[in-house]
Amino acid sequence: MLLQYLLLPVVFIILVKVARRATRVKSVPYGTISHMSLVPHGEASVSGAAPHSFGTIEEAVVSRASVPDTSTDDRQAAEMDSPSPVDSQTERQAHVAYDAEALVGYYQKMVEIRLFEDATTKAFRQGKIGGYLHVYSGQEATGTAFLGAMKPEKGDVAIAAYRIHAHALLLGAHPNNVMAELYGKGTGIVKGKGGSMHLFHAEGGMLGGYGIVGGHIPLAPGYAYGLRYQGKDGVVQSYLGDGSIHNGAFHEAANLAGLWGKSGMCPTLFILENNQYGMGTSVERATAMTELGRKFESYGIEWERVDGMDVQATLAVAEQVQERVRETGKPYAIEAFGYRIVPHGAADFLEQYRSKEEVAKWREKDPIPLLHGQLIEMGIAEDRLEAIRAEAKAKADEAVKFAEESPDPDLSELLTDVYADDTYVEPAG
Amino acid sequence: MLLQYLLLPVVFIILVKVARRATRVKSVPYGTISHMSLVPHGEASVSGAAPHSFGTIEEAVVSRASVPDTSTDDRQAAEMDSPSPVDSQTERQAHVAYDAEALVGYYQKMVEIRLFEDATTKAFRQGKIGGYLHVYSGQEATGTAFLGAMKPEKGDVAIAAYRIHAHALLLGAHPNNVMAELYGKGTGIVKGKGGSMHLFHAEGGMLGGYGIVGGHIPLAPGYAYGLRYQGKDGVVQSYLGDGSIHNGAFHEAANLAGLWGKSGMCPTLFILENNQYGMGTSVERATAMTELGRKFESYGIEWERVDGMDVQATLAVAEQVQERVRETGKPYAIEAFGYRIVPHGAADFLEQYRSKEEVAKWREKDPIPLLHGQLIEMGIAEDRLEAIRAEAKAKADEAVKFAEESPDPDLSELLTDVYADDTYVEPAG
Amino acid sequence: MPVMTYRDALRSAMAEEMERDESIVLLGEDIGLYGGTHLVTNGLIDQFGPKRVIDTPIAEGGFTGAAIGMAMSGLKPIVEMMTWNFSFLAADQIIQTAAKLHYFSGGQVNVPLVVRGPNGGGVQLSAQHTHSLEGFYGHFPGLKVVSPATPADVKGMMLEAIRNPNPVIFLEAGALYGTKGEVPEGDEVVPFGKARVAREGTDVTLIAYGRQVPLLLRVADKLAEQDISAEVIDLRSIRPLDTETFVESVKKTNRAVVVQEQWRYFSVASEVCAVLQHEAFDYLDAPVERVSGAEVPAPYARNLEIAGFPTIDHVVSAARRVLYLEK
Amino acid sequence: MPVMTYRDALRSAMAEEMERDESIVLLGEDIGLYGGTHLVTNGLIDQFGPKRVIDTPIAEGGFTGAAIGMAMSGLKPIVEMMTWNFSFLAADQIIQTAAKLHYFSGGQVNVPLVVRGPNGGGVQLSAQHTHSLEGFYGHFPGLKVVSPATPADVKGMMLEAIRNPNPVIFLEAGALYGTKGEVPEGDEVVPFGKARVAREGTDVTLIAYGRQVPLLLRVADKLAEQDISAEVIDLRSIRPLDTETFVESVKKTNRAVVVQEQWRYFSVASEVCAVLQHEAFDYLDAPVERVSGAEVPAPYARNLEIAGFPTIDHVVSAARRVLYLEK
Ligand SMILES: Cc1ncc(C[n+]2csc(CCOP(=O)(O)OP(=O)(O)O)c2C)c(N)n1
Ligand SMILES: Cc1ncc(C[n+]2csc(CCOP(=O)(O)OP(=O)(O)O)c2C)c(N)n1
Ligand SMILES: [Mg+2]
Ligand SMILES: [Mg+2]
Repeated sequence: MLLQYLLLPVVFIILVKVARRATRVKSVPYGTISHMSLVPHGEASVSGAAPHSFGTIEEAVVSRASVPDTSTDDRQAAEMDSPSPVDSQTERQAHVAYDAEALVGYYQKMVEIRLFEDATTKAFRQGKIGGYLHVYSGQEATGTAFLGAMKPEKGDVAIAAYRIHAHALLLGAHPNNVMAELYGKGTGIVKGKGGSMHLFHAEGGMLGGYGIVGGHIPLAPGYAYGLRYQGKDGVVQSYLGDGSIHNGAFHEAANLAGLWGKSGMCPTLFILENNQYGMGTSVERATAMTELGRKFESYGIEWERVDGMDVQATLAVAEQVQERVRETGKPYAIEAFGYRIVPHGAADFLEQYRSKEEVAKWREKDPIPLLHGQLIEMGIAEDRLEAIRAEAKAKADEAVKFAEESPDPDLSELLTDVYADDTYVEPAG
Repeated sequence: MLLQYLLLPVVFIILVKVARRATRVKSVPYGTISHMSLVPHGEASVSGAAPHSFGTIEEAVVSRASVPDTSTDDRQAAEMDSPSPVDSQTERQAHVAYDAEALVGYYQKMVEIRLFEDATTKAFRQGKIGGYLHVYSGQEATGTAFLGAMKPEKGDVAIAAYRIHAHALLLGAHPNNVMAELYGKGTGIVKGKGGSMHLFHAEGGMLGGYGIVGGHIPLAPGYAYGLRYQGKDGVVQSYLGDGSIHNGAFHEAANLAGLWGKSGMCPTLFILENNQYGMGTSVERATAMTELGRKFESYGIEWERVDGMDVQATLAVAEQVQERVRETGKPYAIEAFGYRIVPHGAADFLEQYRSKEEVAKWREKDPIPLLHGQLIEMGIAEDRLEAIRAEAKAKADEAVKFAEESPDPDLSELLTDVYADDTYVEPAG
Repeated sequence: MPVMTYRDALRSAMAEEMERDESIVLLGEDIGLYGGTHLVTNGLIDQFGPKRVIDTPIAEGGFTGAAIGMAMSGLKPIVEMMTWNFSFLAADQIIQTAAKLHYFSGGQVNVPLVVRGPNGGGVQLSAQHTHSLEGFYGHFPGLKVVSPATPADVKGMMLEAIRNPNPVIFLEAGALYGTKGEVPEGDEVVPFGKARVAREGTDVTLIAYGRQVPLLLRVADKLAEQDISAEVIDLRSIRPLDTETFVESVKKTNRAVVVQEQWRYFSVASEVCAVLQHEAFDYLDAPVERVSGAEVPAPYARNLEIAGFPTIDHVVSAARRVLYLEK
Repeated sequence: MPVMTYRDALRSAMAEEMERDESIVLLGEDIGLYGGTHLVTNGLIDQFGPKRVIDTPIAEGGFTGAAIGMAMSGLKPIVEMMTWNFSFLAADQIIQTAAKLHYFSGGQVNVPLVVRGPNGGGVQLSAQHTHSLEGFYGHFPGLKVVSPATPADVKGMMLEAIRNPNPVIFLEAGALYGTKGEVPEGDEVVPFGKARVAREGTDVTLIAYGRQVPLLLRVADKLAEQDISAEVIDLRSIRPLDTETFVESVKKTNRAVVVQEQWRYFSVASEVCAVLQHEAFDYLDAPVERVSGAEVPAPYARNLEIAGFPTIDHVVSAARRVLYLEK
């Protein structure tokens, strides 16, 4: 059974490669990140009319090499270019050759997230959202594919850090309640108690929402053990950032996962979102061994790298690895290689730590315009995509309206949910 | 300069290999660990008369494979047998072909430590030593060689965990003061305040002595950075156990070391003493990736494995890697592969977690009888070795006498050394 | 009632409850094959197997975090800190995750977790291995923190701890593992938040928890020889703290001494004094006295260690001070 | 005297001292290229270079431990905790190593280390990012713990912290970074262990530290309107704790209110009450009142957060209670 599973990929990989080459397109430059940026620059008003195209990874690497830039970037480009261990060792199957219609669905999800994030950023600037705000813009291809591969009916869950609005939305949280949470309203998804960093939607398998870098990683192998112990078939997705991998919590958690996985007791899919920065610290200013996915090898965990900017690339592996983990009960790791095209948080305005050029160049790879271009090439009408964007915008607007009109939490809420069993709280004084 | 350094090994390695093959001997079984065990079983009274020999690693592996035993042990044997990465990648030089006279000196050191430990164990059983007591018996080949490679005049220091009596002694602490410390006396090396786990002899470069597993590891890269920052030439040796490597503190420290090493600011020699157990937990019950030295690769740190039971093997690399680290300012790691032939601590009497057979088999490789046999083969008279043992025994006895006769610390010592600048201590109440 | 040691009472609570409830698992270093460093879990791996008695690597933060994940998944994990001294490595998981998860998830997630192990000093383990962390963990809302002193309480409170749907910090008096006492048979839960009057008296109230409770009983004997009748209160539960029991006692005796081996500053004794001056202001005939550990990291030498902890003499003296019998 | 912000005063103390003393280095997350999350270290990397202003990976335990090693080697490292909320990950290094190393090495090793960063809440950072850790760290002998409230103090105490040969926990009032005040020029060290009378008064003593000090000054204004003369004490130093200054004040006013945003149990306010009932027993005309943060993990919503922290009204009320002007 397992063996069969391992052999299948060899057959199907070529199909996918061919399919992807057919959609190969050239890249165009990108400026802003906003609603307007969801189609190529200057194209929004001439929908679908002008010729435009988006680069595949291989092409992007080549064109980048000719642009003088930081060595950083070249090294990382080279890394991205190099085959990931699984590609090179065991060629894999892509279960589904995604057709245009399916991709339109993903486009819709990605646009919804992006426009939601644009709305949160605006509200933060207006002072309507407090605390910290970390948006997911530019990473949609990863979350959309992997969270989409979850089977909540089997008990699958996701545990993530604090850049998680998308995770909540994709797992079925209503945008109104998510926005209301950011506004600190009583209708918020966690009653206004958590804010941007602590979204939970247990019903949909979204189990947080944690603000201490690295702190949430150990929860995943434990939850995964719990599932198998109880005879359940679920898989835990554990999202982590490139910055968190240097934290001891990662090391201890990954080691436990590898160890428990030996007896099939740890169905954990680690999804390392390498957006190349942990706040202002680039990967190579954080570690001497910058091939981050390789760090999983220390724990006996197999891994592979995917292009986190291209939803077809993430889709090509997501469902398969999710099912692999389900079947084996062993951890597996994905390094989704991308870039944080937005500031770290809404308050990171200086960005002294990276060049405007570097950011601009990566914005050219923004996953949403990339997919947009691919869809146009596939013959989807710009009108239809435009309608999707308009609908998504309306949803985001509606969420803002809902949040603004919602009441503050009742003051009595201050003292509830401290303990699970009762409403007893120690008297202050 | 560096290049030259890297090329030299190719020439000399053969000499060493030849020399070691010349001393190849067969193994004999071992029973107890005590003064009597310092020469092969049954040989003490017939000094040098009977034929006896000790196995090299390769032979031991072969003979072990024929004995039915835990798979654990076989796997580890196989690992030990496999060439370490440096051996296979860049053959190395052994600066010194150790002659018999030099080895007699090492024999003396190793015997001194062993008999000191035997005395501490006895005193612990008599209730004269309190707290925890972790002896170094069986690991002498590692400490003796590596600590011997330190150059205190250049500012070299060692930072270790709690199994450290040997480290203090080898770096020049007087056995009397070390024993007095274990007895909790005012003449103790840290005034009776620290006990067995917290020995310090700053003068000799022995900087502790720490009881939280993993907790001391981050100190080393920091100290190393400090040395280079101050333009000093020293090297920091960081000792750690196989159990500690799964702790987050190791991960964070090793990552810092690798990172700072990129600019030559981290002359740290990690010495991982893999004695196959962290208390009752064997390596493969602690991690899925049991080739522990490889874990350093995650941090861009080069490493190699040495036979930690054979002082000729440890000597063959110790000085060279110490100087390599000094020259490059980069961290380097040694996995000294051995076995804890004694209980974890003096209070670990049940040893339910391993078989008597396994222990007995490894005791056959006890580094002191091994060296003893080699020396005899080299023509050193048993009388002379006997005299060394007798002298060492006298030293240990003298240390016990000193400790027993020393006064308790003055009660006023309770309140000193809390702060460095003054004797102010908050009032209790 | 059967007499058993503190250690056996503790083990029997876990074993009995594990038989009743399959969702209970144990995690910790060397709790299985080794038998537990303090033999608290000895034999449980044979009884319940390695899936329920899980030996972990030396990674307190990691396995405590994993236990939180298990708790979220529906299990009831009991984590052993080999000693509480190692829990600083798990402090982030305990304080930042376990304690707050229910709150910041808006009540969506529960963390039915017990973290247990020996606490306190007294056996020459020196600075890094000697801590009494009641105040340290008791500071944080979201946690329940207890510190039982007798075999009966350690059993009854462990039963409560396991059944409690919240994270419980279970601080065992390591030095008392071998002490014996009567333990009610069966399912006798000791609820949290209820102090115990360990001995009745009329002249002075002595207040402590954990290892200092038997000390106070000996002090009470000493004081009785001097015709001083001491009431001894065992707090048992640190969070929630039962203030009523000791306030009532002091309203009767008008005098109090609080004893702890932890350091004085920002401690349990600080809080007890603060409560007493507030709730029994008009009843106090003398300032409340405290006897705490010396304000130094714990020393190794036996004579220094003894000098650094509360002793019978220290407490007798303090009691005599609040009675204005000495200065 | 020049007027500057709390943030600038803090930075200037470090910069001036770094110019005088080459052995000082800074370590922390994003303190260099990024400019410091709260801009406290902004520009220092340009002035002193990356060997002295060291950006670290996100590994609080590791780099705090490394800083201890640096201190042992002869440097004087200043570690930035981006916020003190992350320090639980470094708690083992701070409490088990830094605080105790001098003691358990029998005085052979010193640890001249400063760990600094913003502490306290107030800007909707919710449960995991809102802590006030004076009592938490202040509990441990071997540490010095301070909590300056004004630009002058933050500068003078940072100078003292750097020169102090011990590990210093430097808890900045994050919410006050932008507040301005006069700062003496040059080398004006503010010694540890000395509280400050921030305002003199005769009727009631208000005691706090950090962010609550400006709050108390506003409370005193409010009380003055009601003809109540309040004395305001700024503790500044938590360990050592200057008990004399506030005890003397209470001997004069006979009444006290202690205010803190940290939780009530086992806290600084607990200790202040314990000291007062002991040292000013005969002077107290009313029980000391406390105003602390609500016993809950910090909530995110603005209205809940405000309700959970001490407010002017809370403190005015408490002051009126100790004056028996209200119940
Ligand atoms: C333990 C800890 N240290 C520092 C921080 C502050 N901080 C918040 S996010 C962040 C960067 C994390 O980077 P990464 O893991 O790459 O995630 P990304 O923000 O890129 O999604 C830092 C340092 C924190 N929240 N927790
Ligand atoms: C953080 C921490 N957890 C647990 C312990 C208890 N403990 C002391 S030694 C030890 C085993 C360490 O094993 P290893 O690192 O292999 O060193 P060895 O004893 O073999 O020399 C353990 C678990 C501790 N001291 N610190
Ligand atoms: Mg990142
Ligand atoms: Mg070991």
